[in-house]
Amino acid sequence: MRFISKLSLMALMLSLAALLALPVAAQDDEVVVLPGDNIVLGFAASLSGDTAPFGIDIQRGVELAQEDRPTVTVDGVEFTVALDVQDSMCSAEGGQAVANRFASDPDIVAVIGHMCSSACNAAAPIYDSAGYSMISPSCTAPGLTARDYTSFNRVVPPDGIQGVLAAEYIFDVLGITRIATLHDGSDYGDGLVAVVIPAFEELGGEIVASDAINVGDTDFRALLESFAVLEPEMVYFVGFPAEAALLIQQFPDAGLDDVVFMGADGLVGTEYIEQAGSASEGTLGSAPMPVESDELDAFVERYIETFNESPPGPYHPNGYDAYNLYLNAIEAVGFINDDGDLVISRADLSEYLRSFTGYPGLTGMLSADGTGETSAASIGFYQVIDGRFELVDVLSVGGEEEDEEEDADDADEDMDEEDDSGY
Amino acid sequence: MSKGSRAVRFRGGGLGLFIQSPLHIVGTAFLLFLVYVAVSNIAAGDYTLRQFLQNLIFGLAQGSIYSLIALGYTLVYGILFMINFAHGEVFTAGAYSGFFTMYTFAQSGFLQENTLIAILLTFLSGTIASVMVAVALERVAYRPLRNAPRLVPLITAIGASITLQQLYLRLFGASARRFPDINLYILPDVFTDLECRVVDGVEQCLGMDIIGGIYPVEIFGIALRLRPISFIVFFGALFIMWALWMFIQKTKTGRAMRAVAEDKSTSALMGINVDRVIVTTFILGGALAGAGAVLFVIIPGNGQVNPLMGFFPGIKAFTAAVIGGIGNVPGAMFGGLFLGVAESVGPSLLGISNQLRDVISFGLLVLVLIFRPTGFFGEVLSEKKV
Amino acid sequence: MIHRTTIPYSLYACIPIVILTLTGIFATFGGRDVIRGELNLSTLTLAAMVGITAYLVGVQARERGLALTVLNAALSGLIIALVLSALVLFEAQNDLRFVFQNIGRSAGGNLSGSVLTAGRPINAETGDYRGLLEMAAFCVTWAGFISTTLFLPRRLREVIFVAAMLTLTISLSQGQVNNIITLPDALALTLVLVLGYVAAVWAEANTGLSATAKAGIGAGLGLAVAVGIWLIAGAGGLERGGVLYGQGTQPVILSMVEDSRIVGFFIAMILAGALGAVLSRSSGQAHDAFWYLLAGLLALGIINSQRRADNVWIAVIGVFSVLALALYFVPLLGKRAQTAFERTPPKFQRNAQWFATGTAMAILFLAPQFMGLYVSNVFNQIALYAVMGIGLNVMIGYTGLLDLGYVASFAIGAYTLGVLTTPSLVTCGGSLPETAADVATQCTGIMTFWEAWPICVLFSGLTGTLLGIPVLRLRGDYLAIVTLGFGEITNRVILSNDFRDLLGGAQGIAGIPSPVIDLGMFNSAWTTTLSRSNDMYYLFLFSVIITMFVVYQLANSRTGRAWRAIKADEDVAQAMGINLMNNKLLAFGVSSAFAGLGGAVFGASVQGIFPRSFTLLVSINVLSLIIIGGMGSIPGVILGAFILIGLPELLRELDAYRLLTFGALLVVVMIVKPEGLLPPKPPELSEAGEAARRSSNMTKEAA
Amino acid sequence: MGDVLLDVQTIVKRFGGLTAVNHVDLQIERGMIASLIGPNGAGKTTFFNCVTGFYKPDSGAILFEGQPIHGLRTDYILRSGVARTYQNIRLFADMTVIENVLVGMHSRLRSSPIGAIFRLPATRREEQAALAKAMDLLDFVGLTDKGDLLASNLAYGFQRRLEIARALASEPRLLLLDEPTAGMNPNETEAMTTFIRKLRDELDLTIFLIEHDMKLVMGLSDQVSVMDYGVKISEGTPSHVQNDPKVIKAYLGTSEVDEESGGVIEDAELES
Repeated sequence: MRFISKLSLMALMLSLAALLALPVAAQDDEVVVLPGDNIVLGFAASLSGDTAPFGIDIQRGVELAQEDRPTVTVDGVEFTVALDVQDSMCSAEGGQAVANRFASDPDIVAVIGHMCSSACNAAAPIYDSAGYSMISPSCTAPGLTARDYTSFNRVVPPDGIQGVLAAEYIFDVLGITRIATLHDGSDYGDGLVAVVIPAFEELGGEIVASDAINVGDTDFRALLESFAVLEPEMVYFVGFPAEAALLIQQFPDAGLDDVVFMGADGLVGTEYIEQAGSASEGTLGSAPMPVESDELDAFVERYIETFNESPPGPYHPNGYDAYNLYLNAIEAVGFINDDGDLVISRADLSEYLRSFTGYPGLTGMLSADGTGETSAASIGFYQVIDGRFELVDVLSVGGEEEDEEEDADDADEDMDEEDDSGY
Repeated sequence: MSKGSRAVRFRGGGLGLFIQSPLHIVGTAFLLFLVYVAVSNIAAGDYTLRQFLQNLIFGLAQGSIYSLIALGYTLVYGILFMINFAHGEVFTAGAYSGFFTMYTFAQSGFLQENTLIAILLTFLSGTIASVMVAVALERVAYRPLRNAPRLVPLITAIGASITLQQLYLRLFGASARRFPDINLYILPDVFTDLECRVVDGVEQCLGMDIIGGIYPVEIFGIALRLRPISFIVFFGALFIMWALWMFIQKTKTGRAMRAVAEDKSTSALMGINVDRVIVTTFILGGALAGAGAVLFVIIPGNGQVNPLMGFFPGIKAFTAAVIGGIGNVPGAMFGGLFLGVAESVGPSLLGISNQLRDVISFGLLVLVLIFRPTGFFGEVLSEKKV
Repeated sequence: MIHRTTIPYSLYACIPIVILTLTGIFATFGGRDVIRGELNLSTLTLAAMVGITAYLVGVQARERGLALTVLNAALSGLIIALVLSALVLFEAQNDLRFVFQNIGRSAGGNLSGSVLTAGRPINAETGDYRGLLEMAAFCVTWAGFISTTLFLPRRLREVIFVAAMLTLTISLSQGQVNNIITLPDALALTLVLVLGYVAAVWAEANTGLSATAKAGIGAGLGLAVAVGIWLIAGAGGLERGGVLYGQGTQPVILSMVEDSRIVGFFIAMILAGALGAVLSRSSGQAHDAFWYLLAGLLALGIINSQRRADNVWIAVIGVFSVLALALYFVPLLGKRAQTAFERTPPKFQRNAQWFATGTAMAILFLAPQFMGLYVSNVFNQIALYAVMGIGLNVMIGYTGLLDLGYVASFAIGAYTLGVLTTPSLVTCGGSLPETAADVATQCTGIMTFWEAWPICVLFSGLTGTLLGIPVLRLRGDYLAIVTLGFGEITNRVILSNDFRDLLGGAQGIAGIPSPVIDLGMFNSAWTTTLSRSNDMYYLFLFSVIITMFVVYQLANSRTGRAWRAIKADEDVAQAMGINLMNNKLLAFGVSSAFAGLGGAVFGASVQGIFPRSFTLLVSINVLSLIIIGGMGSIPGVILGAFILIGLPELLRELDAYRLLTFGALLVVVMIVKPEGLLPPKPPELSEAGEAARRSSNMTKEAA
Repeated sequence: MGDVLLDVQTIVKRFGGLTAVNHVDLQIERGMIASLIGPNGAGKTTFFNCVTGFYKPDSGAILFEGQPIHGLRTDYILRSGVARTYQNIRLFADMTVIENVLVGMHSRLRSSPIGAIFRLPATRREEQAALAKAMDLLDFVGLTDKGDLLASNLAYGFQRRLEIARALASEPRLLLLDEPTAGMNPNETEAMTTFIRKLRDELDLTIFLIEHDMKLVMGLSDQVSVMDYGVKISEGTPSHVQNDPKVIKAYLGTSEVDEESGGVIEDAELES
């Protein structure tokens, strides 16, 4: 009997709790910035652990952008932009933690990041339900824009375009028919190679071997040796400079001296050349256009001057672009209300990011396509000549009909398929 | 009595060693399966002797580095019975110090003029840095816990490992640094067909480049590509290990170390300064790791120094030490070489992807421990400690 | 004059200080405000370094009196200042940035311009070194000042120190905590509770009222306050700028008077008043916990109210005062309440305990509504690690089997969930749906979360047991390295291309559906998708409770005794009739099953499973939290989870130095408390045994 | 009497080149107090270890109640009714006194983990009964109020008693005591002697003990066996053994020296 009365007491407490727990007031869908306060942008990337170099690299890109453009002026009132920098690591749980953090802070206008596709994957639904926007400088997994997130945008091309054009370039332009593919076990590397392999086979090429390494490995000689037996004409590697540099330097050990080495956008940059030294001569790479421009050169120069090292990762210009894109968006959609406060509607901001056109960023001419993709569709191909990457060719989607009729048709078909599955 | 009663040991050899329990039968079956896969791979012609020899040489060079690191683990374990999880970071310290030294030499031109001296000085600086970190570790993180429960120093070691990694990251930057290329030519009179160039109309031969060079060699009709440095690293490591062995066996300090490993309190009663012996152990372990680090980055194609470079080799080396029988010096040497070769030869021999390379290392570890629960050479110590 | 330890201690202290300076800590922290516009993290760091040194030096010299202590401490500050000045000057002449990349960047030496030169760049040409002098002056005064605190009474010193630390922590993590509660909410709660408490104490002293009547007085006061608030709210007090609005965001609790939840509000206030009365006579722990909780909420409220105000010092002093008062008085009050409690009749004691349990459960249940997404998420993480920690404790804490590859079971649980609940190439017959919309129409996962969850648990447990078989005979560190190997093998397998079709390879498994609580059969509105972290909270809470329950029951049973006997002495345990294999495998299995349980909830909460989540670091974290909390103790593990998982989140404000601080703290905590913070208490069975014996004797006699 | 409980038939145990137990035969009848004596290093403890399953004898047979138990694992041997104590006390130090006794009861309890999780009625009853019995045992050995102390916090003499209580908890029919009075003063030894006799008389046990204290052995034992260098050199009633010239020689010939270094020899021998 007494037990039952105790239970009913606890039930009373709990039902009271339930009563109090009825949905609390809905999320703010507007950011109000009082005069003199900062506009706060969230920044999320991996700043610790083994992926920290890439995160730090992006952060520096954003910081330089902030140096260039520290304020936003709306209706004649100037507001300073501040960054809330958070380490979301390169993991889903890190992405989740930081996304929840930003999404529960009404002062955060929008988010630059996250860095890795796993973090983006985890973060996007959270921003979605909170009405926030994110611009990722480096999440390239094709699936991200296929999941109908309203929050997710990126200023980096998805793997689909680059992979198909790279296959085309290798087969049609270079005339290479036997390649070995290799990636670094990251979602980026794996995703891009997964696009290249079918595209290359479709063109009639042969994938003689396909394997992967683990980030942090340093001895690839046995792997290269097993490639050498199969006599590929090219080793196509998707990964980052540290591993790529070790790979190319270990080519002679396996007798692969005459085999072409090709990488993707993760590779194209001074970091790789610096790491690999003279061994990097002749290495090919692909990257979204225009990677080499005067602005970019100046930017990288300033970067090195400021931070006293060459960029440890490839995505600093993407970070720069993401920052500027937000500032443009805020200038476009923000307004000053009667109290003199700056009001930014999250929905308008999101709308803007899905519809803007013709923004000349460091990574190229950016335009939104309505799904969250913004980046330029041309891919440049580069080769290391005399210690720097020189542009040797440019391919773009559907831009080849005139040159090679037959192949182009094939390629077009590929592209259509890819369009469906990719993004 | 308590000690003796624990002994569960293998007697005899041959098949008796294998067929002891159902587990051994499973292990044996798995081993046979591996052999079958390897043999069928070879029979199918997917695998050539040339590949094997080439990988063997890669593996020995890599393995000798593992051995050097593993010795550090084994020495510390032998005396303190703790896993010095931060040993990988001691290795990193050596690599950074070596890098800065060598980089300075390369910039100033000293490297090009006095290559050998530059290399020796690099070794010295790498070793000193590693020793300093190792000794600091002992002093700060381990000594206060001499009498704590066994798992506690393991946690401080993990903490120290994280701290050091992050410290390197903040001090030296996140990106990898490239170790300068080194060329050291020897015997221009002998190797007149190698590395010759015409200067002012006169042909000058530099001889064999024993550090940066790679040369095709034909042995018994098998064309191999060999780097002299691989052999230098291998024999250099062997020499260092031999020196360590002699140190432990022959010197007074070495005897004190063995005594402390046997029984700390008795040794203290016998007038041995236990703290000093433990510090000596850390010094030795650090020196080996430092030397290993410089040997490692000096190999062309390995020359990358980054803040996290020590962690995984550290784990591998620890695995190697266990395979060999932790606490046992020859065991660590053997385990390192064994692991290096297995990693290098394994994937292509078994026809599995390179990504699963670490599965081979750890799978081997399990197999070895199924048959020999205290590692290959681990009998004597295991009975006492475990 | 100068104590012999002063100079060596100061020089030792310079080593870490110089190293940290070289990492650029002062440049990085210079931009981070602790107290907006007044105090940045950089200054605080320098102050902490100097302060700790001065304190240590002061302790040594303490017996020689105040003046000499201050002198010695000031000397230590001077030494540090001199070393740092030398470093700054040296750096100004020689650019060290090739080696020390993060050292800083500013004109006239990369270290100059930071707190080391008092924010005033030095200028060698004009001979302007005033910055260095200011820094030195600061170090010396601060060091001297710190050493004077040594002469305060011990308890006062502790209270001041802890309150200051808490204030700084709260100020530092303002961004994370300022949405938890508003000042008016906190004030209202405090007011009601204090009124109830004081009234009950007064009644105790002056009247002969029964405990129930006292609770009634408290309830009445609660009602009165509620009515007052209701009136003020009606008069526009909740409008922006109104009395109850404050300067932060709109209050949550108070605003309930304006909508349909007004009844809930009144009941809550009445209960709070009654609670205050009950607390005046309650067992010490419940009493203290409540008041600390309240003080914390009040502090958060104050900080929150000052977000946009000009004078932040008011907030800081307010927070400090609230915390210091709580730290000083609550223990005293707690002792008083405890004695009062012990005098009450047992019936009241039992009732009070049930009331406290009910309130605590209500708070746990309500918490995510106030904590918001981020704090809920932190709690979820803590809960996840608590589940895994309690699970792993079965192996390490009870059975003494050192497992460094716990992540394997975690991954197996998560991936089982992924495979079962999402479409994969294997389960969808070779083709995947391409967009989110297609998933519903073409191919869904095999089962829902609720169906898959038990399977994940069982499967993890089973594989854990199987993995245990080959390593049963291994002892100690051999077992550690083999299990570490298992963890790495699992990591490589889930990452590898060879199993891509099923496990997604490097891409992982995205789009894991959130658990749906479908009570549609009762009421069509009762269907909730647990997608946001403050909804998932309940699932995590449930997991923790289940885990605690099962492990607690097992640990205090025949099986648990067998485990602990195995840990103490394997051979004797076996000789006492314990089947080592069965019991060890059971430990492996139970332990892995809970990792699986955690893995599945983790997968569902992240809505995706990616190989990078399953690294050695997970195993290390779980192991560390067990050791820090205290091996073999469930409360210890939970505390460990709070420290190890919660602390890094709090340390987020330290930015790039987060992990560094974490690692260093790990070392320090272990050196200070090697047995863990909450070591297990042995169960007290004698009384139960006596009772059992009496009853069995009675039955014997009766028979 | 006349009912042979333990029948050891010519067992041999070798460690490397050293034969620690060399073709030893030994019979113990039900209800006896039997002792095994011999100089340090004679192989007594090794013999015990063979009987209780810590070592597997290299040859020979051990029958307990007619069933062979040699080569079985220690837990099976305990279940069949042979319990022991240790020369250097081996308690579960971090567990309480009563828990130590409950662990001793492990093999006599049936409750499963499932039962433990849900506290099924059967499990609860069994736990209650076990606790009650444990308290009785503690009373019996004189540890009445010490149930909740940690075993490691007990005084030395109490630890010995607890070890015996733990062994008794397994309801043995044969109890092997390895030097139960080692390290005790004469008073304590006297008490222990009485206690051992009480064990036999009240609990209907057969007791087999190793002991150095001749007074105790001779006063207590029904049968005394003497080992030296791994060989049984004599056996019989105390008076018979006391007068056996081989025994006298073994003790006098080696005693003084070996008392000093004996322990070391024995350890070394076992480890080698």
